[in-house]
Amino acid sequence: MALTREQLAQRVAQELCDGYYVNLGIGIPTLVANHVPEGMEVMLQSENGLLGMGEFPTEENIDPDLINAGKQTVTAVTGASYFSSADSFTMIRGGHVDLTVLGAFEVDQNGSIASWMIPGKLVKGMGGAMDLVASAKNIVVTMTHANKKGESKLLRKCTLPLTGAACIKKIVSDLAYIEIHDRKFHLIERAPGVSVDEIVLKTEGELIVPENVPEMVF
Amino acid sequence: MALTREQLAQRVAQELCDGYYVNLGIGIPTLVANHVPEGMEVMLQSENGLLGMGEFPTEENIDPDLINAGKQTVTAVTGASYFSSADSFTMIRGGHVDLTVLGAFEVDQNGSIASWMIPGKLVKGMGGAMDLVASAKNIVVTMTHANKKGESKLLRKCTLPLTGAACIKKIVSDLAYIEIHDRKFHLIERAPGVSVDEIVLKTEGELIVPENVPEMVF
Amino acid sequence: MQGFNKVVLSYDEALDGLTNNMTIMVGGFGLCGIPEGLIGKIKCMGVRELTCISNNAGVDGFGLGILLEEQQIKKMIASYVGENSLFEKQLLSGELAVELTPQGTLAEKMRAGGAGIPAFFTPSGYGTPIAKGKETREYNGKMHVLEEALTADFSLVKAWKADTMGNLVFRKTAMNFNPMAATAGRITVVEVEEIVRAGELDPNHIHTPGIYVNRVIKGSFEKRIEKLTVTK
Amino acid sequence: MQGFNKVVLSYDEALDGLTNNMTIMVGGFGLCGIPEGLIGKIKCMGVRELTCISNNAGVDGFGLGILLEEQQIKKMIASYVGENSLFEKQLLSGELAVELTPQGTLAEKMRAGGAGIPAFFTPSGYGTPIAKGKETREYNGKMHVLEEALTADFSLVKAWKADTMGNLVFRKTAMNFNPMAATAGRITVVEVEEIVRAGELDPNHIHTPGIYVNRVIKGSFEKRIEKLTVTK
Repeated sequence: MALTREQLAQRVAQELCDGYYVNLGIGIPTLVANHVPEGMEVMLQSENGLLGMGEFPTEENIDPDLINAGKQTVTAVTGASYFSSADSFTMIRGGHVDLTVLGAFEVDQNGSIASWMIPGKLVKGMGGAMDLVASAKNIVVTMTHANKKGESKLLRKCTLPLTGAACIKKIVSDLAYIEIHDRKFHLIERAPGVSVDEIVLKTEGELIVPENVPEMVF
Repeated sequence: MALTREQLAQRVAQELCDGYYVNLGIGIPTLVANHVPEGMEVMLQSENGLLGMGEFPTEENIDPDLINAGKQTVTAVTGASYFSSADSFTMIRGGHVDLTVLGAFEVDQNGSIASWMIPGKLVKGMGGAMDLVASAKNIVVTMTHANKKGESKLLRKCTLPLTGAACIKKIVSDLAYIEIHDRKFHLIERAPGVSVDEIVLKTEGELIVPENVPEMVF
Repeated sequence: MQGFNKVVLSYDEALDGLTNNMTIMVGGFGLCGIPEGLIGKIKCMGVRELTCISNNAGVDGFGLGILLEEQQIKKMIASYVGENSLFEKQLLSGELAVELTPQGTLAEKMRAGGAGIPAFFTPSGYGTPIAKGKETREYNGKMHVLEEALTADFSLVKAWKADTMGNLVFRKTAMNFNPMAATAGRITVVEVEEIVRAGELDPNHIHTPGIYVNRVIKGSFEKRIEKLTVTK
Repeated sequence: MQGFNKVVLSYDEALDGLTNNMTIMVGGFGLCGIPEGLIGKIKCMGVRELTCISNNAGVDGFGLGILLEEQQIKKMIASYVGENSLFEKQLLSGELAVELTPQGTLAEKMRAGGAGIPAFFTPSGYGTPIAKGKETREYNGKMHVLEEALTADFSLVKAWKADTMGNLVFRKTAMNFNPMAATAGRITVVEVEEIVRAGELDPNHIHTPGIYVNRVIKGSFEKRIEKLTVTK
C-alpha cells in the first residue's frame, strides 16, 4: 500500500536527530512536526524570521505578528528567537540548518529538483525554496512517486524549470525511500506491501535495485 | 598664524549641520566634538559599534564594555544604540554617515589620500579608514599643510601607499581651507594672518587661487 | 532647529516627495508587518508607474493589493505573489511586469543596497531560470550566481515602536524584511504602533538605529490575518 | 540525550578538537569583548601554527598577545595591530605573517562566511595596496574590489549572557565582531559572563540565535581597559 500523508511524515521524521535545527516546507513536510520521536528535541526554523516554531495557537493566543512561512498563525517555543529575513537566510544559506524537508513536482537522477513553476499555469513564485535547496547540507524531498496520471516524478531529467540543480540526495515517496548518488536513484526501502516491481515501473530515471529491499519500519 | 589644534577642530566644526551623523577619526578630528555650535545637535558614530557617542566617563561611570574606535573609555548619549561591526560598516559603507573627519599624511590634487602606512616604518594597519574614505559622501581631511621639514602634504600625487583613491574633496589645514575638484586644489579660505604666498609655497600640487581669499571666521 | 526629531504628524508629510515612476521598497511578509497606512496613503495620492520591491504583493483588497487594484504598480520585484488573483490578471494581460527573486536573495539584495555592497555571489538559483544571463562562478566546489543590490527612492517600513530619533524595535515575525528596507531607501518612512521618547528604548536592543530613518509616523493597524490556524 | 543544551563545564571540553594548523576566528575590538578564558586555554593547550582572524592582536601580555608570546600564531588576519610590540618584532623577523584587511571588509568577510556568500564587491580599498591582484569592477560609477568570505575551524566568541540553548546577548560595544564570528565557525565556542535558563532572554532581542552556537562556557573576565580616559 502506498503511504498516507501521515505515514510519509512519519518516515521523514526518522531522519531527525536529537538537537537538529529543521526547516519544514509547506504541505506534507509540515506534518513531520507531529512525528518527532519521543525524548528527541528538534527546533523548527521558519524562514520568515523565527527559530523555535511551536504549534498553532489557541483562540486566545492568536497573534497576527507571529506567523510561519506559510502565513499561518503559530506560536513560539521556549528558547525561540525572532530575526530579520536577511538573518534568516544567513542561517539557511550558511548551512546552519541541519535538515530541510520539502515537496517537489519532479526530481531527477542528478538530484535536480523542480518544485515552483509549471509553465502555462500561473507562476506564484519560488519563495524561499531556491535558497533552501541551494544551501542545505541535508535535504529530504517528500512527494508522491507518480502524478495523478500515473507518470513518474523520478525522472532521468526534470522537464519543468528547476528550483535547484544537483542538490537532492534523499527522497521519501509514497512508495519508497530512495537515495541519489552517482547520477542514479538507489532504492533503499519500500513502503509496506509495495512491490519492487511497482517502484521500478513508476521510476523513469535509472534505478539501482539491490538484491534485498527491506520494507519501511514505523 | 597657523591654526592651533583647537582652531583646526573649530574650523572643521563649521562643516557640521543640525541633525548630522558624524564619524570623527582619532587625533584632531576627535576634538571637533568640543566645538559643535550652540543649539545644534549632531550624533557621533564610532565604528566599533556605537551611534551616539558621548563624553569620556567620570571615574564612577567607567565601563570596559563601552569604548570608542580609539579604544578610549566613553559614554553614550540619550538615543544611542549599539550594534555589531558588520552593522556599523553597513552605516559607513552604505553612505548613511553625513560627515567623516579624518587626518592624513598626504592628500593629492586628485583627491587621493594616504594616511595609514609609511613604508620602512612599522605598519599598524588601516583600521576602518579605508572603508570610511571609500564610502563617505562628505569627508573633511584635517592636517598640517606641511610636515615638520616644511615639505608640502598637498601633493600632485601621493607618494605613500593610498588609503583611498579620488575620494577627498575638502581639506582643513593649519593654513587654509581647500577644496578639490577638476583634479586641482582650490584655495577657499586662509587662516587668519596667513598669506596667500605662504600657502602657495607650501602647496606642491596645482593650486587655484582666486583674486580674493577671505580669512577664516571663527 | 529640528535636530534628530523624525516624527511627522500627517501622512502628507510622511510621503512628501513621492512621485510617479519612483521605486518603493516595502517591508512585510504576507500581510504581517506591513505599513498599512502608508500604502493607503499612496492609493489616495494616486501616484502611478511605481516599481515596487516587496516579498509579496498583498491580497485582493489589502496590503499592496490595493495599489494593484488602482493599477499604480508597473513592476513588482518579489519572491512570492501567489495570494492575489488581481495580480495574476494584470500579469497575464501584460499591464504588470514581475521580477521573481528567491526570498533569501531578495533579502540579501536589500541588505546589500543599504550596506554599500553593489553585488555578491550566492548559490541560490544556480542552474535555474533565475540565473539566466547572470554571471556564475565556482567557489568551494559549488556554483554561485552574481546578484546585484537593490535600493529605492522611498522605503516604507512598519515597526512596533520608534523613539522620536527614529530608533526602531520590531515585534516577533513582523520584523521580516523591514530592517533591510529601512537601510536601502533614499528616504525611509516608518509607520509604528507607538512612539516613545528618546532614551526609552534599550540602546542594547535597538533593531534599526535612527541613522537609517528619515520620518516616523504613528499609524493604526488592522493587522489582517492571512491564514488563521488554531489548535482546537 | 542532550537536545539543545550547549553548556560545557570545562575549558577542556570547550576547546576539544582544536589542533595545530587550524584557523581560529576571535571576537573583540582591542581588549573589549574578548574571550579571555578561551585564549588563556589555547596558551595552556600549546597548539601551534594557528591562523588567527581577529580585528586586533591584543597587547603585550593580554588578549591574543599571549599567544604571540608563545609563538603559537603563524598568520594573523586583522585590520589594526598597532598596540603590540611583540607583534612588530615577529612580523619584522618573518616568524609571523599578517594579512591586513580594512575593518569594514573584515567584518563583512566574516558575515559573508557565516551567511553562505562566498564573495562580494566593496568600494573599500580600491586603488590601494589592498586591492592588488584582486578583481575590480565598476558599479554606479564607482570602482569596487571583489573580496572573499572568511570562515574558521573554531570561532571564539565573548558574549554577555547566554541561555542554555546558546542564544546570546552582547553588551554595549563589547558586541563588535562577536556576532559575525559566531556565524562563521565550524565549531563556535562562546564564553559568557552569565548563563541563564532557556526562556529568560527576550526572544525579540536575542543578538545571536543558538543555531550558530555549539558550546557555551561561563568564564570570569578581567576586562582590562586599553586606554582609560575620564572627564575630570
